[in-house]
This record gives sequence, C-alpha cells and structure tokens, in this order.
Amino acid sequence: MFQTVALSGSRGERLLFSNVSVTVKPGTLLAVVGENGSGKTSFLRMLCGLLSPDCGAILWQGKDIRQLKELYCAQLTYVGHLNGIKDDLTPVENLKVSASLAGDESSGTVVQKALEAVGLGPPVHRLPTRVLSQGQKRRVALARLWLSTRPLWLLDEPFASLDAAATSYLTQRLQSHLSNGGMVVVATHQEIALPADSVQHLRLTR
Amino acid sequence: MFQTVALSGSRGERLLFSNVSVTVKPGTLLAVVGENGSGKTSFLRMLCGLLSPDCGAILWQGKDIRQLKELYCAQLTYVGHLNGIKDDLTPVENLKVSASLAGDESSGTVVQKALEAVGLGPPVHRLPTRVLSQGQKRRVALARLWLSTRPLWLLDEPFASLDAAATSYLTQRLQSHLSNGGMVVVATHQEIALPADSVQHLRLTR
Amino acid sequence: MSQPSLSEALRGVVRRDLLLAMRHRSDVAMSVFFVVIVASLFPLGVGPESAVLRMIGPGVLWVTALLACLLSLGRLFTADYLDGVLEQTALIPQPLAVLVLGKVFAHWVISGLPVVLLSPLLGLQFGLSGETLGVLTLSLLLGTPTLSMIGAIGAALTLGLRGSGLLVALLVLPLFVPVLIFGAGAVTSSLAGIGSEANLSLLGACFMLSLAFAPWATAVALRIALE
Amino acid sequence: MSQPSLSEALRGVVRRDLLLAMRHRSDVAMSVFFVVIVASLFPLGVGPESAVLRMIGPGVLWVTALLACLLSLGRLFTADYLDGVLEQTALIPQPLAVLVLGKVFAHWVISGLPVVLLSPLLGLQFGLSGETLGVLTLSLLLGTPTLSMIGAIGAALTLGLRGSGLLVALLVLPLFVPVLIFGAGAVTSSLAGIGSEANLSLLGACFMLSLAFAPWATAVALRIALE
Amino acid sequence: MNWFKYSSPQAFYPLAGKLIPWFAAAALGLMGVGLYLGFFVAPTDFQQGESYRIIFVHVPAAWMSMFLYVLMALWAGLGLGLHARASFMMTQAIAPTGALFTFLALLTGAMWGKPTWGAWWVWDARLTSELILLFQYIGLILLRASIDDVRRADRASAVFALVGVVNVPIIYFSVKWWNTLHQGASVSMTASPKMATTMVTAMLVMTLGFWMYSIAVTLARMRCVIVERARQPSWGTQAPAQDVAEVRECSGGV
Amino acid sequence: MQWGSLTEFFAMGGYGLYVWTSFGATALCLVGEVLAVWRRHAAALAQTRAVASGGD
Ligand code: HEM
Ligand SMILES: Nc1ncnc2c1ncn2[C@@H]1O[C@H](COP(=O)(O)OP(=O)(O)OP(=O)(O)O)[C@@H](O)[C@H]1O
Ligand SMILES: Nc1ncnc2c1ncn2[C@@H]1O[C@H](COP(=O)(O)OP(=O)(O)OP(=O)(O)O)[C@@H](O)[C@H]1O
Ligand SMILES: [Mg+2]
Ligand SMILES: [Mg+2]
Repeated sequence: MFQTVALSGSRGERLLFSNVSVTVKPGTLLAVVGENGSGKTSFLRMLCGLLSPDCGAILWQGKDIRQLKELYCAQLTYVGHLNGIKDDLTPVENLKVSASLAGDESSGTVVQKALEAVGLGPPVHRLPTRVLSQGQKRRVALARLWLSTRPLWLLDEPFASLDAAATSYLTQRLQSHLSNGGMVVVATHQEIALPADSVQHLRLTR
Repeated sequence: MFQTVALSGSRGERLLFSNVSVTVKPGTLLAVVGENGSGKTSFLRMLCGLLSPDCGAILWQGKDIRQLKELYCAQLTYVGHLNGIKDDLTPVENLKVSASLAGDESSGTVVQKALEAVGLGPPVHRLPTRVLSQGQKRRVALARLWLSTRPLWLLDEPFASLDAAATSYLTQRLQSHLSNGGMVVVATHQEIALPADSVQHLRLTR
Repeated sequence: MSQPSLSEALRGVVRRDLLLAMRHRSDVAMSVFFVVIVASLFPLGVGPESAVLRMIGPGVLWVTALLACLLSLGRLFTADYLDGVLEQTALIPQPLAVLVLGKVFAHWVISGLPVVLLSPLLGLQFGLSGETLGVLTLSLLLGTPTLSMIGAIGAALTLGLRGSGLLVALLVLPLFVPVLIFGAGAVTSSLAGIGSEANLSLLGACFMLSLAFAPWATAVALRIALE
Repeated sequence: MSQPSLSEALRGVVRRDLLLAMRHRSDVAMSVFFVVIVASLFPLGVGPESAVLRMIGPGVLWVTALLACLLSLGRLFTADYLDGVLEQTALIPQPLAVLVLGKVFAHWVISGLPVVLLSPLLGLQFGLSGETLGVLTLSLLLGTPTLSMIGAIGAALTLGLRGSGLLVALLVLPLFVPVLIFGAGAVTSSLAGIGSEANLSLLGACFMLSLAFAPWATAVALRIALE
Repeated sequence: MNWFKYSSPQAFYPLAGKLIPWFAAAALGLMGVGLYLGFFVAPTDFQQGESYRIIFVHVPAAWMSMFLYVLMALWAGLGLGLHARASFMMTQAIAPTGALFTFLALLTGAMWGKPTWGAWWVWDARLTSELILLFQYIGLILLRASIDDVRRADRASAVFALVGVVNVPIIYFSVKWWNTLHQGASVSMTASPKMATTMVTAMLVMTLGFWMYSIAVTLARMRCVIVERARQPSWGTQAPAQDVAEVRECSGGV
Repeated sequence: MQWGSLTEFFAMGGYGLYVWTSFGATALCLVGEVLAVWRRHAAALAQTRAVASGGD
C-alpha cells in the first residue's frame, strides 16, 4: 500500500498543491489530472523522492520513504517526460542496460520480446535510437514496463505522441500489472480505458 | 495554392513514402496521419525545405520551392516537435524575438495578447521558460501562430501534451486562419474538431 | 507577406544572443576569469623565474585566448540545435550565412572581446611592457574574431556528423595554428625589438579571408546538420 | 523485489559509458589529439632551445593534461541530464555516490588514461629522459583521476546552467591547483636531481582525500540539480 | 532554549538592526586605537624601515579572509545538515566581505612586496593560494548569481563552500610546508612573539577592529537578503510568518 | 613618538607611496562596501514597497 499524507509542494514562489492525502491500494491506478502547469509532474517527482515536499509525508507500506531510501527505490519504476534513453545506443542496448541496472532480467531474448510487445520489431530495434521518430523513442522508454517486476509504477504522460496501436498495448500492460496486484500512478491528459472500479482520480488545479 | 508532385522521401535505408501528390487549397487543412515512425515528421520537414526529397517537387503557387528559397520561407510558419524557444528567456522575450525575426509585429501588447490567448497570463509570462511545465512550453511555441500573418502553417503534433482547454484554443485559431484563406498542414494522432469539408487526410503507412 | 529586412533580421539574431548573455551577466565575467586563471596556471607549473616567464608569455597568452574560444564554441550552436531554435533560424527568409555571421559576432562580443580588453593586464603578469602590450592587444583584437569564425565551422560540423570530434579537431586546429603563430609571432618580434607589422598584416589577411568564407561554409554545414 | 547488487550496478554504469565511448571511438582520440596539439604548440611558439624546453616541459605537460580533463568535463553529466538518464540513475536502489564513482572512473578511462599512456612520448618531445619520464607518467597516473573526481563536483554543481563550461572552469581550477603544483613539482624535482617522493606522496594524499569526499559531494550536488 | 528563535528572519531583522550600531562603533574605536598604536607607538623596524607598517592592514586582512571563509563554510554545513534557510542566508551575507578582505590582503601584500622583494608579484605558494582563495570567493558569488532558483542556489553554493575549505589550511601552512619567500608565522600560541609587543598589540587590535567591522557589515547584508527574499510569498508579506523551526518540523517529521 | 614633522609622517621613510596606498585602498574599500550595502538595503526596501503597492 502506498499513500501520501497531507502532502504540500511548491516550485519557486508558487504553491502547487497542499494537503494532498491519497491512498493507492494494490491493484488500483491513480490518475493525476489537471491543466498544463498544475503540478502533475512535480507531484510525480515528489512521489519518486526526486523532489522534496514542503510538508507532509509519503508512505510505502506505512513507512516514510525518506527513511527507506534505496529500499523504496527498489520498489518503483518511473517513466518521466524525458525518455531516459541514450540516443547513441540501439533500443536493445538501452533496454539491456536499464534492465540490468534495475536488477531485472536483461537477456537478449527477454529484451527483444519486450520491444516486440511495443511494436519495435526487427528492422528498427537495431538502429541507433537517434534516428527513430518521436513516438518510437517513447515506445522504447515504455518497453521498460514490460521488463519491470516492481510493484509501483509512476508514469508521466505515457500516452503523449503515441499512436492508437501503442496506446492500446500500453493500456493492456497496465491492466495486467494491476491484476497482478501492482500499483500505478499516471499523470495524463487522456482518458484511460480501464475498468472504472480500479481507477481513482486526483485533480490538481492551478 | 500549395502542392506536392510525386514526392518520395527516405531516411537512411528506408523509403518512407513515395509518389505523394496532394494539393492544399486556400482555406483547407491537410491532416497527415499514420503510425509512429511512418514518416509524418519527415514529410513536414520536407515541405519546409529542411529535408530534400528523393524525387518529386513541392510547388508554391505553381513554382518550385527550391527556386523560391527565401521567398518561400517568408510564406510559412513551422512549429516542429521541438518548441524552438530559449529556456533562459521569458515567454514574452521569446515571442518578441521570434516575431521580430519573422518580420511580424512584435510590440509588447501584441505579444502579451498572444500569450493570453494561449492561457499564459500575468504570473507565468515573466518566468524563465525553463521552469514552465511541458504543456506550458508547448503553448509558448504555439503562441507564435497568434502573431503569424503568413498563409502557410506547418504544424507537427501541435496537440501533444496540451490539456483540453489549450486544444480548443488552438482549434479555434486554426479555424479562423482557414476562414481567412490560410493553408495548414498538420501531423497528428488526434482528431481535429473542424468542419469536415475543410479537412483532407493523408495517411502514411509503415 | 511579412518579411524582415536583412539588417532587421541580423539585429534580431544578435540581440537575442546578447540578451541571453545578459540574463546571466556572470557569463561574460566568466570568460575573463577563465583566461586569468589559466594564464596564472602556467607560472605555477613552470616556476617563477621572470626571464623564462617573459619568454613564454606571448605564446601562453595566445594559447589561452585560443582555449577560451574553443571552450565557448559549444555555446555557439548546440543549444539552438537541441531546442529547435536553429531550425527556426534556418527558416528565416534571409541568407543563413548572414545570420550566422550575426551569431558569431555575438559570440565574439561575449567571449573574445573581454579577453582582448583584459590582455594588457595579463601581459603585465608575464613581465611584458609598453609597446609590446599594445601589440599583444592589437594582435588579439585581429585574431580572436578570426578564431570565432573558424571555430564556427567546426561547431557546425560537430552538430551534423556526430562523434566526429577527431575530424573537427583535424579540420579546425590546423586552421587555428597560422593565427596562433602570426599572433604570438607579432608579440615575440615586438619583444625582440623587430617590427611586428609583417605578422600583424598577415593576421589581418587571415581575418579578411575567414570573413569571406567562414560564414558561408558554416551555413552549409548547418543545413547538413539539420537534414 | 528485484534489486541489483552494488557491484552489478557499478558495472552497469561503467559499461554503459564505455559502450557509448566505443560507439564514437574518435571521441577518445579527441582528448589524445588535443594534448598532442597543445603540447606541440609550445615548442613552436617558444622556440627550439632545448634548455628552455626542458625547463618548461613538466609545467606545460601538466597544464595540458589538466586542460584536457577540464574540456571533457562537459561530457560527464550534461548528456545524461538532458535525456533523463540522470534521474533514472538517481532512482537506482544503490548509493548514488558509488554510481557517481563509476561514472567518474569511466570518464577517466576515456579522457585521462590515454593522456597518461601518451605522456612518455610527449616528455621526449620536451627533452625529458629516463627516470624523469617515469616520474612524469607516475605523477599523471596519480593526478589525473584526482582531477576527474574534483572536476565531477564542479560539473554536477553547474549542471543545466547557462555558460556552465566557463563556470565549471572557474569553480574547479582553483581546486586543481594543488594537484598541478605537486604533479609538476615532482617532475621538476626529478629533473633537478632532488628526490620526487615528497611531491608524489602529496599527490597520493590528494588522491585519497578526493576519493573519500568527492563522490559524496558530487552525489549531493546532483540531487540538488535534479530537484 | 529555542536555538532557532533568532534564526527566524522576522525575529532576526530587528535584532540585527539593533546590534549593528554597537558593532560599528566597536569597529571604529578599535581601528582608531590600532592605527594610533601602529603609527605613533610602534617603533621603526630596523630591517624594513617604515614600509613594515603595512603589516597593520595586511595581516589582519589576510587573517580575516581565511577566518571568514571557514565561518562561511560552517554556516553552509549547518544549512545543509539542518535544512535551515537562515544559515544559507548567512553564507550569502559573508561571501562578499570575505572576498573584499582577500582582495585587500593581496593588494597590500603587493604594496609590501615591491619595496621588500623588489617585485609586485611572485608565484610563491602563499601568494598563490591566497589568490586561489579570491577565485573561490568569486566562484561562489558567480555560482549563486547564475542560479535563479533560490533553493538550488543556496544548496549548490553551500556544497562548493564546503569543498573549498581544504584551501584554508594550505594557505596557512604553506610557508611551513614550502619554505618560500613569504614570511612565516610571527605570532603563534606556542612560541613567544618574535616581534615587539607593541607591534603585536597593534596588529591584534586592528584584527579585532576588522572583525567587528565584518560582523556589522554581515548583519547589514543579512538584512538586505531578508528583505530581498521576503518578496517571495513563502516568507514575507503574503504568507504568515513562519518560524524556521516550524519549517523544519514540518519537513522532518511525519 | 618618532615623527619629527607632518611631512616626515607622510613620507614614511621613503615608503609613503606603498604605505599610504595600502591604507588608503583599505579605507576606500571598507567605506565603499558600507555604502554598497546601504544602497542595496534601500533598493530592496523600495522594490518590496513597489511590489506591495502594485497590489500584484
Ligand atoms: C601579494 C602578496 C602577499 C600575499 C597574498 C600575502 C598573504 C598573506 C597571508 C594569507 C597571510 C596570513 C597567513 C598567516 O597568518 O599565517 C600573511 C601574513 C603575513 N604576511 Fe603576507 N602576503 C603577501 C605579501 C607579503 C609581503 C611582501 C610581506 C613582507 C615582506 C608579508 C609579510 C607577512 C607577515 C609578516 C605576515 C604575518 C605572518 C604571521 O604572523 O603569521 N606578506 N600574508
Ligand atoms: N521557479 C518557479 N517560480 C514560479 N513558478 C514555477 C517555478 N518553477 C516551476 N514553476 C511552476 O510550477 C509548475 C510546474 O508544473 P508541472 O511541470 O508539475 O506541471 P504539469 O502539471 O506536469 O503540467 P503539464 O501538463 O504541462 O506537463 C508550472 O506552472 C510552473 O510555472
Ligand atoms: N538512418 C536511418 N535508417 C533507417 N531508418 C531510419 C533512419 N533514419 C530515420 N529512419 C526511420 O524513419 C522514420 C522517421 O519517421 P518520422 O520521424 O518522420 O516519423 P513520424 O511519422 O513523425 O512518427 P511519430 O508519430 O512517432 O512522430 C522512423 O521510422 C525511423 O526509424
Ligand atoms: Mg508535466
Ligand atoms: Mg513525428
């Protein structure tokens, strides 16, 4: 179980949100919605521990993440606005490195299967990522989710610049993660096609 | 009138599209659609003259753009995947500079009105763009369209990472441009809420 | 339709780059401090004998100026390339070579000019004096814009052909060498009491030559990089 | 749940950076080439007297190595910061300081080690010989990793700031100076026939000190930059 | 005892305002006495003649330059450790004064070097390390100036200040370690003073005067920083006053 | 007291230039710093007042 207690966050001079208390139970998804600049990204980065809150706390299984530190990092997979992939490596190499750094299985076949799952088959997966299109790069970043065995996923606008096919792959993957008892927090502008009882909304206002 | 004649383009070893002939009449919009990596961006950059075609030609008012050169550049406004704004300048400064470089009016009031039109009011428009959110940065890039008096607009996924409000502002602006006899080419994954008779589709396949 | 005049576009490009520099005024101070520090490193490494220092002074100061230019070349196009401003610049309805010249000029004002203005002081640190200091300043005033222009070609090529660091070095450093030799030579000959006119006029020739060709070559390289 | 062992994570970080370097092998050649060119410019500028050359040799070579390190510092974190790899690295469930050490090690292998290996050859150019060449190489072997570690702090502090190339120089060069003095001092004293042990052991102390503190300070600075 | 009571800007601002005149008066008085002792009581040096009187500004300035750096680094460490914003403000307030004294030590040293060594400048270990100290101060100020975000600027410059502290012992012990042109310590705890007692007294009084001056100026600059930062709503006019201790509790506890 | 006359005092045994430059520069710097801080304080207060009266 994952929860925030009376969380407040600000950037520069602006208070973005205050007193946010939400609980994400296993098998549920929290969709963070709101206008541009309402603080979704900041909220997600705070949940990762990359940004420190003004006040309040974030609890993982009832313990403060500032005490858990690396133990907490081992529970989460974060995909941000930035893809976090190296332009000069191929998709296969990128995934291998990030999987091995995450401690997931990183053999060639597993990685290729993950890339095929996001529709990056044989001709493309051996090109340097630099020459791929915007949406293909995003797919490479998201392919990490097909390798991740961690319970908590934090995704920042995963659907941006994806086409319809990729959107449905990703939705299915989210579905299967939830049915395995995983937890997901997504910042998004789109509707997510998941059963309503597993989705919770948090609306941030400007 | 703007048209392509038997245009073919490739990147690296891959032929992306061939023999594309389309005509964009004043007051109409061409929506370029297709999967991720199907070549939409490449097509748009070719229309700008940034990329050269394998064969075929691009005609502006019946003349080849390779002959027109700078004269053709004076007819178009391009908003790419990249925002083309300076992170260290404020939205106001960014717009002023790009408007004056384009030869458009660049007085403070005009620029501020354009920014208000995309929902970037007083507190935000004086911050360095670096601290703005993903969607707010995109809005700054798009605000150029509110200043542009040029007939041809080439837009690459303008709706990506915009919220619902910004999407409707932009749609209205496109509408008014078309009704003034402008021409628009858009690469997009979304539906555009414009009257069907002014929209033409070009589907690229992988 | 709307089209800016050439001088308007040029001024726009220069103004934006200077505005960016003024956003962090410390930037300008920085290239000055860089030169001061590097010039101070040599006496530390070489030792304090003033005869030796005077002998190596012109060479050291010139190499330092060259390095300051080299270090700041990264600023010239990379940021514009990454944030998409470069492709917008390429679409401005004016010759790209002229706009490039504007950018190079702004770059020189930020990174080269302060070094030129500071050079008499640095010369003093190395025990140069009187007329020699004047020659040093003049040679830098002629030489640093040349370095910026030549460097711009290299910077543009690095954008296009990725990982071609070696190629760029091979291309640009040999072109830097004549400037360095004439520049340091002018100062050295003034130190030795021989006239420095010959070297200075060669520097001037380098300047004219690069003014004629470098912006054009840079513009071509940029268009390749943007493909 | 899944968690990589410390050594596994460390190896992963190092492997990725070396892989990237191998993708552009010319980048590695670049720092070698830089050192060769800068070191060769001096005999050109100063003149061919071998006594003078021998005297300034140690200082010039050390300053050159230092500048090569400085020039390549930009590569250390900037790319990772811009493409989001750095924030992913900060989320790896292992101490960031250790991962930083891995990155610094890879950086040294790419930009420092080639210079160390090349140094005997460069020393010959300046008329150094025999034992002195050995001392030169040894001093660089001890000194360049220290420079990389100290440089990493500056690179992390200035991450994402404009004009960071020069700012980093300003922050880091003062801290480089002791290393430079001990390093060049070791070679000079060996040239003069005095033992170089004192200077070398001071270099060693610098190395240990920065090994103890620099990765930690760098990690703190990186977390600040990522906020 | 609430140690953080006075680190709250709202409490500190008027307190500093009240303290400044006292320290300023002390500074003026001490410097006056020091100058009187230095110029009218202390005898002429038999080796250097009257030029040695530069010592009465040179040594106090040099000492203050190092002392202020250490002090600044201490505040920086405190700030990083306790997340106390007031400490960072202290760091910010001290830096320019430290840089000024470093500059003065260099300048007066050069003024002294010309008559005694025959050169304005030599590349001696102590001179060089003092020059480096100046660069460190400048680097610190520039680093802060190039970061817009106050929070990041505070913490980044704190890290740099802490890292740079290694240079201070190098400056202090350089004359011992490298046996150079510059004079060694003539005042020390262990050995009895080598200088005439009047000279030492004058020097110490001047140092004390500089110290009081530094405190006064730092407090005044602290007030500037408080006002400048109070424009941000988290502290000043718009939001209710917040104690630093409260901020700490809020972000530290659960 | 070792000074016979005022001129002797200012001559400083031939080292007047060095001694008085040192002390003069020090005095100038200290006074300058005080003025600079003073002005900074005034400017900061003025700007805060401007922001406050501007009503945001
Ligand atoms: C630019 C040149 C100079 C610089 C940067 C410089 C720097 C310093 C520094 C940092 C100190 C304080 C260190 C300590 O207390 O141990 C100091 C102290 C001192 N300096 Fe200098 N100095 C310079 C030139 C000179 C000259 C030319 C003389 C006299 C010939 C001189 C005489 C002294 C003396 C007597 C002390 C006091 C040492 C003690 O009592 O501990 N300095 N100087
Ligand atoms: N230094 C600062 N001063 C004032 N406001 C700031 C500062 N830094 C960031 N902000 C504001 O904080 C907000 C950051 O929002 P964030 O990136 O979390 O938005 P978001 O909800 O992810 O938006 P988007 O949908 O566009 O991605 C922006 O509105 C930005 O203007
Ligand atoms: N050197 C190369 N070799 C092979 N293929 C290449 C090379 N360079 C680019 N490509 C391919 O060209 C295509 C570029 O497509 P482009 O960026 O135009 O796609 P897009 O339709 O805009 O996609 P998206 O919707 O993701 O933005 C990609 O599929 C890419 O893999
Ligand atoms: Mg966001
Ligand atoms: Mg695209």
